[in-house]
Amino acid sequence: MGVMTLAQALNSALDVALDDPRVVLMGEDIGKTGGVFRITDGLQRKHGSQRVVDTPVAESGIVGAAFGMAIAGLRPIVEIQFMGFSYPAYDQVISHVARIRSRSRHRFTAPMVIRLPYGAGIGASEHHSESTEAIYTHVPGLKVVVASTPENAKGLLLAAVEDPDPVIFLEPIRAYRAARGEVPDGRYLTPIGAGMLEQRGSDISLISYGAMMRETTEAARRLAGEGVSVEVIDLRSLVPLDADMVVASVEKTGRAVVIHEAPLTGGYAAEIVALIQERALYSLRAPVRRVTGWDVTVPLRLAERHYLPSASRIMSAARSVLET
Amino acid sequence: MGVMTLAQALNSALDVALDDPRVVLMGEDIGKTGGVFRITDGLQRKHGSQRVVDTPVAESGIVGAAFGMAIAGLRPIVEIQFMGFSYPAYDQVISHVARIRSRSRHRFTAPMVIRLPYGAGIGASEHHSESTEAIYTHVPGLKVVVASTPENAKGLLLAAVEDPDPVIFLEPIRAYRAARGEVPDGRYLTPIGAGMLEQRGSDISLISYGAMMRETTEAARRLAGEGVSVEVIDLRSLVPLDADMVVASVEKTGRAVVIHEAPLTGGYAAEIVALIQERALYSLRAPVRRVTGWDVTVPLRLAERHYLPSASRIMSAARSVLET
Amino acid sequence: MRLEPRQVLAADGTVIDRREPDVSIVAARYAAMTEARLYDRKASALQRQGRLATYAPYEGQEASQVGAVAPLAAEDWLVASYRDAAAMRFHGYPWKNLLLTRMGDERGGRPPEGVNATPPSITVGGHMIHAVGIAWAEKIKGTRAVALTMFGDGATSEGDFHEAMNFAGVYRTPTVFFCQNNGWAISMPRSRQTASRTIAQKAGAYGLPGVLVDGNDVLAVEEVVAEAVERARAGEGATLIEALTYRVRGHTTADDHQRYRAREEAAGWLGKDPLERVRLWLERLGAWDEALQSEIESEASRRIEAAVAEAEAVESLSAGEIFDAMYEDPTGPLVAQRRLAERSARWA
Amino acid sequence: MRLEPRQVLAADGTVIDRREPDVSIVAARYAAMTEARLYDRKASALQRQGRLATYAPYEGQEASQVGAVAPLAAEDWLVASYRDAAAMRFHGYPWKNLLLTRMGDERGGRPPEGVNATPPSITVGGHMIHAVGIAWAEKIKGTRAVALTMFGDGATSEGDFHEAMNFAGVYRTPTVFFCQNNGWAISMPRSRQTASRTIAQKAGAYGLPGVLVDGNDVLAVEEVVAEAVERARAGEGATLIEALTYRVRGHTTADDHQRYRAREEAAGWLGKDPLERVRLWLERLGAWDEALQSEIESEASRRIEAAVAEAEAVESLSAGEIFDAMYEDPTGPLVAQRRLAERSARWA
Ligand SMILES: Cc1ncc(C[n+]2csc(CCOP(=O)(O)OP(=O)(O)O)c2C)c(N)n1
Ligand SMILES: Cc1ncc(C[n+]2csc(CCOP(=O)(O)OP(=O)(O)O)c2C)c(N)n1
Ligand SMILES: [Mg+2]
Ligand SMILES: [Mg+2]
Repeated sequence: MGVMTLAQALNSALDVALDDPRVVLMGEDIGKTGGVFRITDGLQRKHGSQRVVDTPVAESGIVGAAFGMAIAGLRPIVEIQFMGFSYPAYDQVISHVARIRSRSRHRFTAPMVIRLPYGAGIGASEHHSESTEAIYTHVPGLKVVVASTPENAKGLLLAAVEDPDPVIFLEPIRAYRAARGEVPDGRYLTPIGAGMLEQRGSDISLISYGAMMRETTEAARRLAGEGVSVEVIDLRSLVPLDADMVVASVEKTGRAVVIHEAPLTGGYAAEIVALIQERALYSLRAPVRRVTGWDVTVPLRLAERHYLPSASRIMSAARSVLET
Repeated sequence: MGVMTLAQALNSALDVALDDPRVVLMGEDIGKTGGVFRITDGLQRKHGSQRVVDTPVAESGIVGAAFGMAIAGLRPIVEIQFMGFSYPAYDQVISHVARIRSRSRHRFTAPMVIRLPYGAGIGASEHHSESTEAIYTHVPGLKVVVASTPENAKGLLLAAVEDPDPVIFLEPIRAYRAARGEVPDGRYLTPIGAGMLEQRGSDISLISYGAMMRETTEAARRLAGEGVSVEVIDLRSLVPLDADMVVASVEKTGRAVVIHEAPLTGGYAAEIVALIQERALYSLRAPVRRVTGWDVTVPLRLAERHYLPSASRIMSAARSVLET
Repeated sequence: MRLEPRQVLAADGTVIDRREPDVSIVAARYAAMTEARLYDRKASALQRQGRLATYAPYEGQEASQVGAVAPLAAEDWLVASYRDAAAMRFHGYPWKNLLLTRMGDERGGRPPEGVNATPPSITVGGHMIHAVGIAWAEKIKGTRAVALTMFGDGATSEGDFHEAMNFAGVYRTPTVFFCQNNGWAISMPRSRQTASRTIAQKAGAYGLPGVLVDGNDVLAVEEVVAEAVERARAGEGATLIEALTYRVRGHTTADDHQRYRAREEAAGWLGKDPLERVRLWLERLGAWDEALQSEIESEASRRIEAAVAEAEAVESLSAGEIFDAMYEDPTGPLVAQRRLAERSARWA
Repeated sequence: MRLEPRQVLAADGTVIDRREPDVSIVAARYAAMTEARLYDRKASALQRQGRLATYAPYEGQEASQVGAVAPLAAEDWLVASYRDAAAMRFHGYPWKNLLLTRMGDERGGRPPEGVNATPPSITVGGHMIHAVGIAWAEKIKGTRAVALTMFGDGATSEGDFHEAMNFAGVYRTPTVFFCQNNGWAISMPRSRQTASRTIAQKAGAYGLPGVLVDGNDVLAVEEVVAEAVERARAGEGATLIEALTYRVRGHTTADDHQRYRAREEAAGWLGKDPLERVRLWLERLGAWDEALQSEIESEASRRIEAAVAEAEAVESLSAGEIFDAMYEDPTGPLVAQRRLAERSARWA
């Protein structure tokens, strides 16, 4: 047990994962530099360059080769430097990684993890602030999880590595160093498919995941100051989704706001709203609101603050839901 | 005016579009063979191999080169043989085509059309039955339209070619020859962004697009036989969406079913449900139901019928909505 | 690079410039190619009868397919495409499975345990890098297995070909890249696919050797593949082989090749038939006669017919079963959807 | 292919094996390279002060960048990357715009009308095919314009490099592929990026000529690019140029290159400084002295400082303006979202 940043927790998870001789890490610059975000820091020195492999700049190649390794019995963990650079590999993911089990009726499988640092808020260049989880959550055969705290980052990553199916693993860039917390030593698993009830409340449900948990809990804190009893859910696993937790919460509160930083149209919040509407319509006392990024390319540094949902945008959505 | 299949209507649209010297057609096997579905039949002979260009097997290259042409003032129309082969070009679409206008603040634009034959139901091989519109509707900067009849196929395609922004143009494979109807001669535009109220009714709204319009109108017909007054909407344009038409319809009927053949989770129906819920919650007399493909890889020929939503699945969803 | 393709047997069945091959091996290859051809015809016929969905005939490419896999050991991997049924079959992937896939049953994609061959790739290009990853894994695991991947001339235009070749070069993976240049990618002639003179020379871009071979000469194909496999096993890395052959039929049973190519072109290639030259050689040695031919054919037909019967006896996937192979354990929504699907199926 | 890179000026400022260059041209290139270096230092300093977000320094690559665009006419296109600020500037893309982008303002991506240069590509690999499409369009339109694209050694590993080169070969588009092989792709040395001996030789895979040039020799770079541009204009198609140079600093201002490379390596390359050899040559001809140096530097600094001042005077995009450039006419949801965003901005 020790206090770590989210980045350190991931490093610790990878270190533990490498105890399994089937695990291989692959990615651009993950060796000597330890990756753009230093998540693999020191791992190549410790486990050797056959297990922690620096690759050419070729995302499709990285994912495709890792997929081949997985078929042949290894457990590759791929790092793509930023979610915005994962698109060249999209064909490999949707056409092969997600499908080899169904294509071969279980004879071949792709137990592999694709790590994608994601999200805006660090004033990065174009393509470095993407939050396109919706292009993965729609693909049958994939699991999609999103870390939000050091503790669940490590537990979810270790669970992803053990999972017999491919897992898209989203890491919130702006929480890498900002999020700090106690992290157990050694191996432990945070179950994939289980949401986390962060906070119990009875007036309204705030539902989010990943980097937006910070603004969400901040909004919850401030709303509590106004006397509102807020329930907060960190989904953690988008596919499979802990639908029962979401539905139970809204059945209790009758009001909800769903928050993510991806653009509104076709974002994952739409799925959550559709679910609530299907299973808890009669409990709803007001329309569920979505607080999301806008339907624009994420702005560069100087206008980025206009894009990301803020605690106050969440609060004002919550207030309007509470008032109806 | 003449009766045409949907495939012929598209051929006619492309022929008309080629009157504009800026228009260039590109794709695999679109020349002498006229494409896998013969949509470009005869066009290379008529307009020459500089304007109707057969390409190597390289989807990213096709879209990327077309994008360069668009920047330099041409109006390329790309054919990808099947939607399932568009993924290698996804990076070009999301990272460049959709963004050059925002990246350059209008200095450079990508007025181009990417034609994607889509959908199941013809017993094709793996990857040939995809309906992954959701990975395009979520991308800011793109427009996404779906043809459903010979008439709107031609009108929408000509509107897409004239559009100053990039348009993803979905063509329902199983309607190519099955759908027949009157098609005006020459040039006419079906507006992008406007839905089509196929049928007025007051008890329930059935909302769909593309190939599923057939099952949807069939279900409507049969429900009418049971005395139900059904309103039917063909969205035609997914982005931008005719939200007002959808909302007005549900405000009137209070009940709705949204239908598409793409998998459920994160499909475009979720966006429609979220929209209805946001703007017409208090009109809803029952939960909106989604009738969609399942969250599985589209099965091959022998089990395909278990996948595609049928008129009777739509009817039973409608009945359950009507009964609540 | 040599621009003359490697040959052992000329089209007229004479041996070129080397010691005579081993009769029993040649006879075995002849039998395999004969079975391959019969399967190809059978499958095409089944398709015409509506018993298969579409089919991609490989007539004319039997030597490439049989020769490519002949040097492989059982533990070696084959990562092939939609047109490589014969290669797959002779690496142990049953005709029955190949038929099932073509009928439209996903269980075709599940070869028996121990057969190291992935289901045929339907997308063009994406599978070559899998053979790099598989070979790399075998290297990491310390086995001696190699991976051979088969693809067409058109596939070399995809970006994934490039990334696969480059990775193979950088990591010296034990991979054999086997390109069947059959002159066409659907309607696109090889000359318009790329401006490089040969496909083989593309190997130079990755520091790998490229080899040109007469793809209608089963002995030559077998020889160059055996060399590449040996190189790979010895830890010397990958090889790109370009087998020059010809797609005698349409791209698939749905394709009308007369729209884009002249009849005469095919005629020229028919004279280079991969079976005929072997037959001639065997005959000259007294190792072939009509009786033997009938025997080979009836043996092969028996196997093929048995496979057809077996495949057609399989009951197609039920509504519920389409949910069964998405994850090791079906997720909650899949369980619920399965129930719905089963209910609709009962009503339908 | 020649394996010796083309050179005009050796590192010691002596002319290799040919007639002496034109002094006025050399002096102009020297001035441009000096301005380039000053900008690079200024931008790095601004970044340290937090006035730019990140910055990708090109120190050591000035000759490649200045030489690459020198032969281009105004109507020719430049399709370059994040590290090519100097090349872009000398093709007419203002320092101000380059600074704005680095400050994090999308208006940097809008060069003045008439400047045929696309905004710097941030993704690695995807932009090369754009230069193929642009050049192709110019060919279709019947202009004489060509497109030059700049990219790094790492970018050649992406599948899009392959597809771009292949299309250029097949359609003979007037494209110049200019690779700055600066030895590194972030922490990956060139030797691990690909097993091919040179990048230039990759051209052979596409039936295109590949040229190796001393990328620190501005005159040699200019010469090979001029030849490639002429070839392209004459309808003879594309060329791949590999300019051998060196990234003296870290990958970006956020990168600590001492984690992965030895100091000594850089030291060797510093002796091949692209500016110094030109200065030596000019000095020997009496065309350089300290006074001239000061004059060049103060002129350049004046322009750079003016650009910084102008860029910093731009007010950043308002909440409403981020909705303004998604489509020619904003869609309904964007209009509604814009209203919400403006309201939140007022509250914040
Ligand atoms: C990614 C992708 N793009 C396009 C197709 C459609 N397609 C199927 S086969 C083929 C031609 C392939 O030609 P080649 O590689 O020469 O193989 P051959 O069919 O001649 O054996 C094309 C374009 C596909 N299956 N996958
Ligand atoms: C598609 C993509 N993958 C990864 C990155 C991250 N990245 C930025 S620059 C770079 C290295 C590129 O090296 P090289 O092409 O040699 O250019 P250089 O930086 O040396 O100028 C990488 C991996 C990216 N920007 N885009
Ligand atoms: Mg071929
Ligand atoms: Mg470099």
